[in-house]
Formats: sequence, C-alpha cells, structure tokens
Amino acid sequence: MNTHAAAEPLVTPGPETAFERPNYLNAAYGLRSWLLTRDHKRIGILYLISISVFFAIGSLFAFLMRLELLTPEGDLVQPDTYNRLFTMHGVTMVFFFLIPSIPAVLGNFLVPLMIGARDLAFPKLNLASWYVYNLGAIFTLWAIVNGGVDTGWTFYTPFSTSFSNTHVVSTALGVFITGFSSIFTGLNFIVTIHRMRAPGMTWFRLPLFIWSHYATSVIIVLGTPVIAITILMVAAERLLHLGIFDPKLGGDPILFQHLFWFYSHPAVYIMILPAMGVISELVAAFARKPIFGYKFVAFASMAIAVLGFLVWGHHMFVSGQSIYAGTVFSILSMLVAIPSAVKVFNWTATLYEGSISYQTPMLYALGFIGLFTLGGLTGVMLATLGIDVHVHDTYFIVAHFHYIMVGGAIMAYLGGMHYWWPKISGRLYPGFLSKLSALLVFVGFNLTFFPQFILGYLGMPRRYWAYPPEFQVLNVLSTAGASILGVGFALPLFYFIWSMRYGKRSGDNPWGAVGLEWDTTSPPPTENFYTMPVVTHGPYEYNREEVHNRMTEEKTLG
Amino acid sequence: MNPELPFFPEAASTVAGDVDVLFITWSVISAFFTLLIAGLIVYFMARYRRRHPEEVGARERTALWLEVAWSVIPLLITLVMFVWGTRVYFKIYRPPADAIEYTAVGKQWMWKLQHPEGQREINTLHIPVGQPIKLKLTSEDVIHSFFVPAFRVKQDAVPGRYTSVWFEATKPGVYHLFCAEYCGGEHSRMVGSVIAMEPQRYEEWLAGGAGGKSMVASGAELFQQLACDTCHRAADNTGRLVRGPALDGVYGSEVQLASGGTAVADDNYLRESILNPNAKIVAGWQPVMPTFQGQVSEEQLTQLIAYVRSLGAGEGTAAAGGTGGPSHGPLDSAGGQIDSPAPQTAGPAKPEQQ
Amino acid sequence: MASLADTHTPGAHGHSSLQHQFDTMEQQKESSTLGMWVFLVTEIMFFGGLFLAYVAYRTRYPEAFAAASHTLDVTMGAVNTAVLICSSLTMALAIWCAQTNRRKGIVLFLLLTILLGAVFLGVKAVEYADKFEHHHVPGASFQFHTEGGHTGAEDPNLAQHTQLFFSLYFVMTGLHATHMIIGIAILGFLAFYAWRGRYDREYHNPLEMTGLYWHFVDIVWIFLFPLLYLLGAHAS
Amino acid sequence: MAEHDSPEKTLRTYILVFVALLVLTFATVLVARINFGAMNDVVAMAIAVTKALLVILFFMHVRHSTRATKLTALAGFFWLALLIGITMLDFKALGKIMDVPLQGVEAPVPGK
Repeated sequence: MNTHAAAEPLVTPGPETAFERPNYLNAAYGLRSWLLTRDHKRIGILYLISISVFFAIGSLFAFLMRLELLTPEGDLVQPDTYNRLFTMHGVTMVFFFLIPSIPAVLGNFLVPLMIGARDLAFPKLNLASWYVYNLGAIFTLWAIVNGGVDTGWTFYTPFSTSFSNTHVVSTALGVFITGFSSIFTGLNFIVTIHRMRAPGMTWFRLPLFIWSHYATSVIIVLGTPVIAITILMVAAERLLHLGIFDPKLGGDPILFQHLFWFYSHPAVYIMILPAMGVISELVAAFARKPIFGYKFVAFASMAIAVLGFLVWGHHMFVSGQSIYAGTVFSILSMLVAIPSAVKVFNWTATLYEGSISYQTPMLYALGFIGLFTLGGLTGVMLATLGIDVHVHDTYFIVAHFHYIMVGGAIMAYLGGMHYWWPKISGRLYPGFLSKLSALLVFVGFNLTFFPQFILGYLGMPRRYWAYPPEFQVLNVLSTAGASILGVGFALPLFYFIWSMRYGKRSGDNPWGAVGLEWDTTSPPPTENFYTMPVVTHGPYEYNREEVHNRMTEEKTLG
Repeated sequence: MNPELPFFPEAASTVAGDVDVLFITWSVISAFFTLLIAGLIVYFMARYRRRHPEEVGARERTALWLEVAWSVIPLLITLVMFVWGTRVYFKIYRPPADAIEYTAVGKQWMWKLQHPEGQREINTLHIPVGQPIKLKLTSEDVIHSFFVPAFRVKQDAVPGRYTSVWFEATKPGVYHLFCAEYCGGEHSRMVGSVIAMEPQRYEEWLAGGAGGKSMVASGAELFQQLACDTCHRAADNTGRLVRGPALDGVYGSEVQLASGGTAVADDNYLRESILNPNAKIVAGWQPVMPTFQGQVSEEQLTQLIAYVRSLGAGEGTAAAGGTGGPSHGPLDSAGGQIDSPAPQTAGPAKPEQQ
Repeated sequence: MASLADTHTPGAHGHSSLQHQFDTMEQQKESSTLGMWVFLVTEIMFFGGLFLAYVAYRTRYPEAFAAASHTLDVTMGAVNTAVLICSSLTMALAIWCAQTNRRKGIVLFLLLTILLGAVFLGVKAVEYADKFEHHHVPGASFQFHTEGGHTGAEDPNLAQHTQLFFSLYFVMTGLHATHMIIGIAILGFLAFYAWRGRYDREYHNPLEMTGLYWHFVDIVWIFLFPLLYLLGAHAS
Repeated sequence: MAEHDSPEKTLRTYILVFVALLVLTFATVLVARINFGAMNDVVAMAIAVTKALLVILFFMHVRHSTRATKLTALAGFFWLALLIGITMLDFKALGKIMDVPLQGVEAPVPGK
C-alpha cells in the first residue's frame, strides 16, 4: 500500500488558473519529452494518436466496401480488391483499433489516477508497449501499401497457408508483434491494480472502470499468446511448408479454427469489457447516484472474463465440428450472456431516482445501453444451434458484431473521450456540436446495420463482392446509413483538435463528478496528486457534505 | 423473397418451418427486452431529469431479490431456447434412414455435384421434391460451405474429410445455392441453384439428361481397373494367395485393428484406408496395401466407397462373387506369417483425371 | 520481448534503486515478482498452443508419431534434461549468494549457468545436425525410412505424418532454444553487473526475475523431453 | 528472500530438490522402457508434473510469495488445461457422430 512517502510534498495549487500550475502537459516540451516519456498520461495520448490513424484507415476501407455494395454486380472494384478491402478493414479495426482503444488510451490515462497511484507499476514497459504497437503497425502498413492480404481477418487455413499469394506473412508478423503491446498493457494493469492502490482503497471501493480493466487484462494475458503462436505457425507453414494445418500433409484446418477462436472470442470481451467500465462511470456520474448492485456488476466483469474462454466453439457450429462439441459450446455460450444481461439491468436501475443530466457523454452512454442490449440478444440468438446453421457466415453475423463493436465499444469509447476530455486537456468542447454528432452516430449506425439483420436472415452471405439483385434495396439503405455514420465519427476529430487551442477552460471538475481522478486538478500534475489521497468511502458517494458544497460553484454546461 | 411475407426468405424444406418459428420466437423475445430497456431509459430520463444543478441522486441501494430475478429469468429463457435450438439442430444433422446420398465436392469456385445414379452437374442440383436427400460434402482445396437459404441448411466442405447435411424439398422451385465460407478470389461467383422438381418431372429430366453409369457400377469398374480385387477377394479353392480382407458386408461393421482398437468401417475409414492404408490395419493382415494417394480423384473415391457399400450385407454384386465369408479372410495355415513378396505395385491403368 | 529484468535501472543500493512510482522496496519486489509471473503465464499459453497441436495430432496419428519419435536419441535428451536441471540449481545458488552477500559467488554461479545453457544448446545443435543428415527436416527434402521399425513397408503416407511430428519437434525445440539464447544473453548482462558489485542482500531483483524466467524455460523442457523423446522408446 | 529460512537450511533444500529432480529424470527414462500401453503417457506426465512442481515451489520460491503470485501461477496452468481439454472434446468425438448416421438410433422422420 502507498504509505505517505517521504517524497517532498508538492506545493498545493494557488488561485492562478490550471495552466500556470505545473501539469503533465507543460512539465516538458519538445518531441523528445513525448517520445521518451514514462508518464502514463502522455503514453495514453501517444496511443490516442496511433489508434486514431488506424481508425481512419479502417473506416476508409469500410466506406469503400459500402460503396461497392451499392450495386448487385460489383462495379467499383475488382473482386480481388474487394477481398483485400474487407480483410484489411477487419485487421486494422480488430487488432489496431478495437483491442487497444479504451485500455491503451483511457485505461493508461486513468487507472493510476483512479486508484491513487503516481504511475503504473512498470512505466518503461508501458512505453515499450507503445513502440511495440508501432513496430507491428509498420509491418501491417507495409503489407497494406503493397497490396494487402485477401484471407479475411480470420486467416482461415488452408487458404491462408497454401492458396493465398498475398502478404500474409508480413501481416501475420504485424499482428504477432502488436499482440505483445496488448500483453504489456494487460500485465501492467494487473500488477498496478494488485500492488499500487492508495491507502484505504480496498477492492470494493475500486471504481467499476478499474474492475472492468482488471478483467480485460486477465483475458489479454491468458488469450493473446495463443493467437501469437497460431499466427506464428501460419507464417512458419507459409515459409517452411511445415504442413501443420495443410490437409495434404495430414494437418487439420479445424485445429487452426480451435486455436484461432480460443483467443478471438475472448478478444471480443477485451473490446467490450472496458466499454462497460466506461459506461458504469458515465451512468453513475450523470445520474449522480451510485451504480445499482455495485458488487454484482463487478463480479459480472470477472464472470465474463472467465466464461469468455469456454465458448469459442459457437464460431464453428457448421465448420465440421462434431455435434457433441457444438451442443456443449451452445449451452456455455448461453451462460456467458447472463452477466452481460445483469450489467444492462443494473445500469438501467441506476437511473431510477437519479438526477440525470443530458451532456454528450450521457447521450453516448444511453445509446450504448440500448444498442448493446440488441447486440447481446442477437448474440444469444446466434448461440442457439438451430438458428446459427442458417445465419452463420451471413450478414446477420456482420450486423450482430457491429452492434457490439460499433454500437457498444466505439460509442463507449467516444462517451469516455467526451467525459474525460476536460481531465486530459483542461478544455471544454462545443456542447451543441458534440450532441449533434452523438445523434448522427446513433441514427447513422442504426440505418447502416439494422437492414443487415434482415439481409442476413434472407441468406445474403458475408464477404460477397456481388450479390443477387433482390438484396439491393437493403444494401443501398445500409450504404446511406454508412455515410451519416461517417460524418458522425468525423466531427469529434475536428472539435477535439479545435478545443485543444480554443476550448473554454474547464476547471478541475466540470461535471461535478466524484472519483479520485476528479479530486486532482485538470490537467493533472505529472505526479498525479498534490497530496497523496487516502480513501475513506465507496466509489460513487454523491450523498455527502463536501460533495454537496463543491456542487454549488459548479457551472452548468451549454 | 417470400411472396407472402416481405423481407422474409422462402421456406422450401421440411426443416425450414422449425427454424423460422425458432427465429421468430427469439426475435420477439429480443424485441421485448430491447424495448423494455429503451422504454425504461426514456421514462427515467424524463422522470428524473436534473431540476437544479446541485441536485444529487438517491442513496445507494441494492435489492438482492431484483438481482436474482434478472439473473434467473434470462437463464431460464436461454435454457428453454437452448433445448429447442438443439432439437432443431439434431433434426438438421441426423438424416432419416431413407435418405438418398448425393455427393458435392467443392473446388475453387465451383460446386461439382453428383447424383447416386451417376449424373454429374456443376453449380446446379436437380432434386425430387418430397425425397430426403443426404449430401456428402468434401473439398479439393480450401474450405467451402454448401448453403441453401431456402432450405435453412449450411455445412462446410472441409478438405481431407467428409461432412454431411440433409434436406427434403417441400416446394418445387429454383432456390439459391451459395458458398458461405470465404474461399478466395471468386468466392462470390461460386453460386448456383438447387432446382426442386416434382418426382416424375425429375425422372424425365434424369432420363433425358446424359444418363451416366450409376455410382456403384463405375465403382465396380474402378475396383477392377485398380486391381483391388487381386487382394480383396473372398477365399476360394484356387489356392491363390489371399492378402486382403474380403469387403462384402464390411461397410458399417466393427473392424478389429492390428493396434488393438476397433473402428467402424464408415466412409471416413474406407477413404483413409484407400489413401493411407497403414493408418488402421485390420488385425491379422500384413500392411502390404500400397496407397492410392494421387491416383484416385475425389469422385472416384466416392464411387469406390459407394461400390463397397453396395457389397454390404449379402447383396453382393457379380464382382464380389464367392460366399459372403467372414469379414476378414482366413489366414494361411502357417498362422498368417506370409512372407509377402515385395508388394509389386499394382500398376493400374492411369485412370483419366477428372 | 523486452524482458522484465532490464526494465529496472539497477541503480546503486538501497533507496536509490527504488523506482519513483513505488513507496517501499518490498512493494517494488512484490510487484516485479507478480509482473514476472504474469509474463510467465503468457509464456505458458504461448507454448500451450504447440502442446495442443502435439496432443491433437498424436491422438490422430499414433503410429506415425511413435515411429518418428523412435528415431530421436533418448540418451542425448536425458543428458540435456540433466544439464538443464543443473543450470536451474546454479541459478538458484546464484540468488542464494546474492542473499548472503557473496559477490564472487554470484558471478561464479551466473557464469556456470551460462556455461550449462551453452552445453544444452551444443547438444541440441548436434541433434539438429543429425536430423539434417537423415533428411528428417520438414520441407522439400524430407524423407523418412522406417529402418526395420514396426511398420516395415516404406510408405509415403506414414512419412507425411512423421513430417508432422518433425514439424512440431523443430517448432517446439526451436522456440525453446530461442528462449534459452535470450536467457543466456540476460545472464551475461547480470554477470557483468554482479561483477561490478551492484547486487547485494537489499537489492538483487533483476537476479530473481531472471531466475524465474530461467526456471520456467527449464520446466518447458521437463515437459518437452518425455512428450518428444520417450514416446517411441517403449514401442520397441 | 526466504527470511524465515536460515541460509544453511535454504542451501540444503536446494541440494535436496536438485537430487530429487535428477532421480526423477532417470526414473522417467527407465519407466519409459516398460510398455504400460495407454498408461505410459499418464506415468510420464505424472513424473513431469512432480518435477515441475518441485522447481516452481522451491527454486522459484512460490512457496512463500504473495497470494496473487500463487493465484497467477495456478491460473496459467489451469488455462492451459482448459485450452487442451475443451479442444480435445471435439477431436475425440470427431467423425463419430458428425457424418455417420447414428446407427441404432432410428432418426425420427421429421414432420411426416
């Protein structure tokens, strides 16, 4: 535990505004101070820049695909190019945006702040994680520039090992190396949460954001190595013709699928659990009320982390897996849905008798709860064997996972960015424009992906460059939605950059929220806290005196 | 599209109705819970909106009964749906006894389909209505997936192994056939149609079409051509060496293996024994059989297996002749230690590659 | 993979080597141990994928695996196992010397561990050379003749599956050898710093972390040896 | 640091563990000579697991490290068992039920 260290007490801030005080932004200037930093807050911002670049690249591929699908006979690009587009869209979005997004940006920035630590347990390892991410990114960008890969982000063998003549090896190495950046972040979080909590910060006084990141780190640490070795075997088989997955040499493609999905299903929980953590914070902050059933939501995160490893077979119901195994995976997949349902019910119950304000972060949070519910329920439908046979590998699946990834993870990521942006930059962003972009995202998203549920049940297979004419109407609707969604995602990029320079000063706690990260200044000093915090109460205690009088001078936002 | 219901696929197989009912039930449940949550959120947003900046929400409260309720109720719903879904799944993957076996071989970007009567088609499959059809699938290169949306069935064709699915058309018509597992450049071109026809029109089509030899007949012909019968013969009194187990009545029976285990002589076992004879050697026999890897194509393999099946349980055709002896031929009197001469390669005439 | 050991600037003794984010040396040591074990868990799952491939293919092609394993030299494998166990002992003794402030002892045992590691790699090199000579290396040049083994007939199908065994053999032992090389490199740095007197009773964290890593690599071999070498031995 | 054990005692434990490991290695090679049929793997793995436990508990000092470290070590091996155990669930049953009509069980003719 952090006993009160003898380090010289930092001078408590005087009346001058946040920017004259020493904080992590003005502590040092110049490229070297950023590229060699060990401050978890600066590394969080470095990650923000890297993953935004990949989000832009992935979105570009997605939009080209949606344009291509406007017409039944593919007119925009050749089939081979389309195959590379959807593959690179999958690889960039899954490995380079969704998995690192919330843990590496918001998690890096907030985990030490929320538990009252000066920094993560291994700062140099944290910086190494960013450099390893970029090294992997270089391999993948090189592959993209030189023509990309056409195997699908799932790299199914024997196509990826013996029939594809694209840059599979360099993309595989890119994903292999970037996997280590994820492992380093997960390792850092586990040790920090275990060993470096502020005095008085017991496990059940931890904010739910920390619980969800702890569960995510457990999945990262236990799952990522398995895809690392699988990807390595695919690369080895292409280079050395080993035949581990090549049916002609006795190998078995189904073994590849088992190894691949053993990581890739827990990977979707790596993407959604941090988002759930963000939503717990947003709902508590904007309803100004502790989360209903705190312990159940905390244990639900851990239950998802553990059960998430038992269910991967539901990706292989029709792939030649035995009926016996299919039945076992189906019942286990049903069980893993229960903790998610518990979370959604608890968030909704938190709103009861709360004092709800409709700032932008809350709009994203409420949007998340609705869309995640629909995404989760369609997931349980897919776990039902009878339905999955018909809708497997169709657009129903595409719609399901986009409801979870875009409707869930990205909405929560945007909500989190909007909520903690004043803490990161000390600035505010335009209120009306941000609410507009939230609405655009919600409407555009539903218009893009709900028609795909119908397309899926009609039987339109996924990854098709050309499709029968009767599916065109729904595809045109989907592309229209995609353009609205594109605008909705682009707006925050502009007004966040604008607000860095011209945004109104936000003060230390613009939302009047409770939490260790809000007890310190915005932007926080490099050492995070002027006086080391001692924790005496639970995470979301809005019903206390000193919280009350701080409220009085809080300015309401436009 | 289904003429009656807009945006709903046609139901043209016996199992389609069950899948649709299951799907609609789940959709109703999902819609109910989504609207419940969305409705609660909208109501709470209106009812508990913040009146003045200093307002704070109520004190923390947890209700154990509520937590148990919204854990157990979803659990019960999912268990019921699991049982129902699994029953439909078993119905899709357990063919009835009277199913006729067709064969589908996926090859990069075409479906090669073969009727039991020997008729071969590419990307189109004519089937009689009202007759359960068991489809045996395999692939020659990458993983493909045989998907007929109107029949609600889908099954991956995996290279190196047989997988199977069955369906029974209920309505004549032309239905889409897709490849659902991504298989490379022309994945979206690997489509076709399944044409369900009234039984007598199917017979006419069959007769009209190029009536190729039946699978069993071409299998028997291959059995001779590849000199399989030089070893696999019932013991007869001509004193010729018997070095391979006679195959009549073998299909589906329990076979005693040299390595001590037993195996069911099913399609996979026969396929493996032709391509990789030493994997499972029958007890009491020397491993002298050469491999036919690379000498027989997928279709010829299925024809050979169809022929061996036709030898099952006594309806031995002319080729087998001899008594339906015990499943593995008698050893020679010296206790089976035939010093088998170096296995002279059977040197079969090179069957023309497909 | 930046291993944990060199992420701590091994400063002078006592407080100076206490990282700014920690409060006490005790907390720093417990954090690095926990961090190292979390890293070892990722290594367990990393090798785990290969063990799964081994278990899956051995249940499918038992005869081929037995025939192929029979060609491996059991005595060399046993000697290698003993060498690695000795290196584990010398590693533990190096840490013991650090705990009892025996500076020369640390350097001696670290060098001994490096030597034993090198011996292990030497024996592996000999075995690999033997494989190349018998064309047992997967790829185009692969040939497999069962010298009077229990199968008798030389048969390309069996060879296919033995090639599978040798693929797994080379990937597993190759990955293990790579981990050995990384371990030896780190031990080299530690020996140099130990010789300069940096480690003592209060501060020898990097030694402990590398010790954990080294013992883990030894455990992987403890499982590899029976699975790869002893499979074929009792078949004859 | 094993404060509570005196250095001499730790030294003795190291030597004892070292000897035990060598004996077990010799044993596993000897035992492999005798053919126990299916039991070979069980015996070989039992010996390997004991050797691994010896190294983990004594050489890696897990015996007296924090609860979190012990839990991490346990979780690692448990998840390895999960990966292999559940996947073998499919490999073992492969082909038995999938494409062979379930003999003996008269498939209920659907909806006729």
